[in-house]
Amino acid sequence: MKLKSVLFAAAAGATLLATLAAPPAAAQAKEQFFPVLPYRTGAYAPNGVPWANGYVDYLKLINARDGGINGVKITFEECDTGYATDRGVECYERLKGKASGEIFQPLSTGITFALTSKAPSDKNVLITSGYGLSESSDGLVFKWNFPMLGTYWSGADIIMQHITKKEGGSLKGKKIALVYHDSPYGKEPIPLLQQRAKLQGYDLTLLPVAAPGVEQKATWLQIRQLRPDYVLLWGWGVMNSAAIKEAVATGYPRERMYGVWWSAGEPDVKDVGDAAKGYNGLVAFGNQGRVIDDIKKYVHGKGQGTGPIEEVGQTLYMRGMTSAVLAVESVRRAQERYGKGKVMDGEQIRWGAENLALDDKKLAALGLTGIMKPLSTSCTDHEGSRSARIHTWDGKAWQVTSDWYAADEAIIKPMVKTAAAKYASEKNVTPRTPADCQS
Amino acid sequence: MLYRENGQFKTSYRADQQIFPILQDRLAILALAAITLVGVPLFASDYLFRAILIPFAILALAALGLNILVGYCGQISLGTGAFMAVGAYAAYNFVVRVPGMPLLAALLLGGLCATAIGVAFGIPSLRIRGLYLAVATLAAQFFVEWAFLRIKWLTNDSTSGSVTVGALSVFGIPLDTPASRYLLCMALLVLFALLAKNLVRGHIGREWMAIRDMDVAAAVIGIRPVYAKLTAFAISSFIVGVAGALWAFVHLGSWEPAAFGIERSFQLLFMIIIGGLGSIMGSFLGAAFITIVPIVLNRTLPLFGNAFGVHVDTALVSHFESMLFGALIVFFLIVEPHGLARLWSTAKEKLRLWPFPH
Amino acid sequence: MGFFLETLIGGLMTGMLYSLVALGFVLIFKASGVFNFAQGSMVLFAALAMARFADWLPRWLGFDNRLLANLLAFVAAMAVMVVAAWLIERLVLAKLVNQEGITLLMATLGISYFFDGFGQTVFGNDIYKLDIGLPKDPVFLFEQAFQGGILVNKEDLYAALIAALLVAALSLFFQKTGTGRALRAVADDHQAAQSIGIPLGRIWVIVWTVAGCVALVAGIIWGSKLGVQFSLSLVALKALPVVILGGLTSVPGAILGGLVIGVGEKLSEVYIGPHLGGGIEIWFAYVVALAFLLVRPQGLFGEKIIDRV
Amino acid sequence: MAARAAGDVILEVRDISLAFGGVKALSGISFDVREHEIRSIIGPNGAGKSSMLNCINGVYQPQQGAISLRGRTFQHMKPRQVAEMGVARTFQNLALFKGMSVLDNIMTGRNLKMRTNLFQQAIRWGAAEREETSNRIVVEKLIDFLEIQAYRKVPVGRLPYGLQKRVDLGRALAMEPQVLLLDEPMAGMNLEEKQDMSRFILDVNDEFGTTIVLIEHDMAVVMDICDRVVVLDYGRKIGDGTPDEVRANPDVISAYLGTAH
Repeated sequence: MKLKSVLFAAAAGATLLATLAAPPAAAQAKEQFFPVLPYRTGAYAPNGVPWANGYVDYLKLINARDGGINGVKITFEECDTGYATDRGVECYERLKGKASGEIFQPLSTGITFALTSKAPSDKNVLITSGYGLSESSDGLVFKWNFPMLGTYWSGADIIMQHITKKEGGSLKGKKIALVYHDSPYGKEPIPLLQQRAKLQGYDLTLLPVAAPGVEQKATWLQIRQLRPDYVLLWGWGVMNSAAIKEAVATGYPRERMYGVWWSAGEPDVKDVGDAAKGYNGLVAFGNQGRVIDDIKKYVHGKGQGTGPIEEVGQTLYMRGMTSAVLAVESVRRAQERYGKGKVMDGEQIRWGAENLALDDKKLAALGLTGIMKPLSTSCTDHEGSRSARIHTWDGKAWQVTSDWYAADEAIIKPMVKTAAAKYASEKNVTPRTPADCQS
Repeated sequence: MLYRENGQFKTSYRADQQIFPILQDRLAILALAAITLVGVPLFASDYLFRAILIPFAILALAALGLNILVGYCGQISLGTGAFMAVGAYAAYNFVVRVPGMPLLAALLLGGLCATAIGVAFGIPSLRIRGLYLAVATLAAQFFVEWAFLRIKWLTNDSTSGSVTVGALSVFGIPLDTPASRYLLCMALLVLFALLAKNLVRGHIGREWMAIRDMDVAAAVIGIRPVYAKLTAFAISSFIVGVAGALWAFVHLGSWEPAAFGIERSFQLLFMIIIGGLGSIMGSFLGAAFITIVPIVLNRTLPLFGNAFGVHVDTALVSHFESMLFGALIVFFLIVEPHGLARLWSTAKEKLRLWPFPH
Repeated sequence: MGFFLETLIGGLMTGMLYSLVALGFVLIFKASGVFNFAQGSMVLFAALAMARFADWLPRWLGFDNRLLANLLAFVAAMAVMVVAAWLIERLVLAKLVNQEGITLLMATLGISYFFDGFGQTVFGNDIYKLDIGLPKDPVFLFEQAFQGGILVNKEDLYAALIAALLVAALSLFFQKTGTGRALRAVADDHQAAQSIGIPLGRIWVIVWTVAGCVALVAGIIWGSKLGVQFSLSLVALKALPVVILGGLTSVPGAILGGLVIGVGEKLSEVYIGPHLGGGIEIWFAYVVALAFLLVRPQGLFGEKIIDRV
Repeated sequence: MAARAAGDVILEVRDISLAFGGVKALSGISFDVREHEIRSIIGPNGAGKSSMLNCINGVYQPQQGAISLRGRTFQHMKPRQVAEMGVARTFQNLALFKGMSVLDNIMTGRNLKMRTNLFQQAIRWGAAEREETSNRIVVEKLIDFLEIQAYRKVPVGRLPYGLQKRVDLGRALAMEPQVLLLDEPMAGMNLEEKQDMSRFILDVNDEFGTTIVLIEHDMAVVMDICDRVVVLDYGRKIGDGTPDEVRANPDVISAYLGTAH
């Protein structure tokens, strides 16, 4: 009897193994596969979910509205990373076999680090819009990384520009405090802020908050004692709302707080409500445009919406949607060179991503006017566009309260060069020369 | 009929003391070795290697180390992730700071550093028992995680605290294909499993188990608790450290302290519970189980969902996963405290009698 | 000076919450010898239940009154926790009677994973607002004595008060009532307790219910502070050093330990932290507890263990 | 029972006092044990018999008094030292290693005799293997002696009580002790098992020439097999001498025998 069950178990196990060993189904003709690495679970789910919904909705839109990219249908599959590096790697390994060359957007600096060393050999493109390694904007070293629409260094730089402007041009002797998520993500902006501190003569205080960032009382007591002129917030998930609440509790003026784009979304303020009024954050795109209506019409209208419809147009949703735009457009661009209506492979997509030229005309055609700034990548610059605005929470919604800023190349470029060089030597990567860019 | 040991008489104690006293087992294990080391590399797909086989091999190694401490010596540790992290970052430092440091040497040195830390955090076990110790080991977990985030020197001044390693090679053979990496991990796994097996069936192993089962009696017959416990901590964290280094170098290639968080510690603990405490075999089974189940769920659940017209999204899958694990842990603790390993041996018992029960 | 006092007070108020959660650990450990690792997940689970019911009930029953909603939600969540406690006793503890502590600890690890998965499947995994009307704005004391005055976070103050009340109530319940005495009897010796006719099963259900209630209150407090979301399950980790510091079996130990750790980690973060680069809160408490255990393996008030052979 | 040639003192306990918190377990106990004799400690429950052994073993540290073993005197002893000086011990309520087989339990008794280091054991080839085998031979002899050949590979947990007691004895004998402390070796045995056990004890005493200190409840057995008796009551020594002397001692009668009958 027991033997039977054991044998049965063995058999079951064998079949399972068989299913695993079976090579993942290769993409059919005329289908471009897009892997999706969201996190709808874990401590960061509240922020991960809207991003993922925006990403997926746009892919759905392209199929529903345009019937794919020049007729090439889009297929996609999700694999939940839970914001954990190793699960991210596992998901990457699982999905990468599905097509010859894909675009991965892990939405996690940690996972990005891990994939950066794998993507090149697998010929997979890594688009990290608004996160990832700041130095990876140097396309000569990071052939397969595309930190489009601004890295953390660009973000930090823009915030500092804005603050400088508010202070009438000089930050000499001012006190700036950075409250950051104690992880590679949170640490990314530090070098730039230090660099600018040297140039502008403000003094910078670093206040790390242990992940996930629920306990910040001590941090904010220090801030209360220090009385900095501005507090920069580099948090993610619960850490953001916790920080704002502590700020309320210690009576630090929200008007003097500036969050990176990951710290200035709806989930961060929605359950703080009025108390968060005056809190500022970066935003890299607008939320009014034809594409929004299209998504409501073609996707949610047909009951295909991934999340609740109210979410469409929210900050993190838009970040996800624009990330999808970048992915789709990279493929479209590649098709322009390698044949419209064909399925693109890794090398081709990479070329597309490296030669993006989204001018106002193209953006208008895509219904992205007022949402995205024009963006054009090259093999020396994988970032494309490094501009953003400040928006402010009025207790109900985010209101844009500044014009567009562009990050200061003069400061960032050299930092990128040195950092990229260090990376190249560590991983013994031989940088491309501008000459062999056209390969 | 096939699986009979009668007729196989042991003529020497030595013969009786070998790892697999039964002929069929020896043959089976040889066959298995042949398959894993020769067959698999020939036929497995890249995906199979990188998503399943390599993680399995490395985690099995870590579980093996943890099992020595928890399963054999009875000293529960919730800080395994920390020791893996030490192994990984130590190995990394040796590689970047010592020019021309060979990979294997770096791995082993990483292991040695883990040993040092392990022993340091093992010292409380001489005063603290059971649950108190379990909680105390969390100190290691959190402290080490913090240290690698904060102390720049340990991460070679990388601004972000996360580090990467370049191309790997062993004895001049580049590890560029998944197969080669898999072989490296497997080779190490087999090697350490063999050494560990020898230890646990040698007298140090008996001393560990004596401490685990009845420490006072053990002391009375002349076993030094200090020595037994600290050796257990040392050897355990050495193996765990090497596993950590492998995880970082071979599997991730680029990592941050979060890769060795408390979740990892729990995961390994689950592996040895499900696999079987105090069993080398168990470490393997447990690791296999915990690496494979989530993937199976991810692949099958949505299909089931569609079959019944329910949309199963990724969130539901991973929630279900943690539910399942939770339930399984409890199930095993209640029904089969010795885990899969025991099920395995009962299966063999049955097989001996088959096809004539009793 | 003023700053020191602020930190101290802040620490005490946080500490009070730790004490509350620690008490959950201690009660369960005394009564069933289980080191309940699932405490944190219970906090999350209870908070989720509360938040969601407060949101759902008005819609189902069609009324609009925050207070009423909260009250009903509290009752509903409580009921859920009772059921959970009962199930845990039936399906897990009853099957693991007289097992070693480590086994039980691992079992609760399993339970906690189950709670996390189940809770989020049923109640969702977004961030939920839980408003029980705690004031958020700070108050300033002794403004004349210290420049800037001493800041006290009202919300924390109320939270600490609630926690203190519950702690007091539980201690009383444990010391005075008949059930409390029965609990202590069980704690001292299972067999003996059974032999004089104390039904172990029921006692365990009761303790786990109490622990569930503690979790619920802690969940509400933290939930209204941080919003109800997954991370709540991690706050309980901070109560672990409290428990080993205070001694697994001691109610006063839990309370005192909580305050000590609360104050200790805040002071350390503020005064030592900057020199070590900050963020030391997370391990400092553990190291303190560990160092202390080396001197007194049974914790502040725990009983000394004598080997009998 | 023929009185054996009593040798010179091998173990002497002088003025031992032990207390847990306020509770006095032992107060001012002194007695000696001669080489090759069977010495027994008797007394009602809670008289402090086991505590006495625990002091000799170094499990408890007495607050005052000294123990001299084969000429060397100690205030505090570590269990390890005691073991190295050839004192073995069985336990009142079995302290076997539940998770291990009979063979391994007894092999563990050989741990002091095994000298190979970790690395030799890890590789196992050569020295470690030889050592393992040589000790295995000794253990197998004991297994034959105790007539438990059939149970070699059985986990001790599965054995009946009587056999477990034998394994306990076997583990102690594996240490090849000069002095063997037996803590109620016959507690909870039926008559037959008791007789077996007595036989084993006597054989050990004869064949291996082991000195035996025996704690026992069962007066009958004690009086039969042992040479001299110490009587404890509430941590005090109330009698010491040959079985007959002790039988005659009025304190003993009132304190112990009185209650026994």
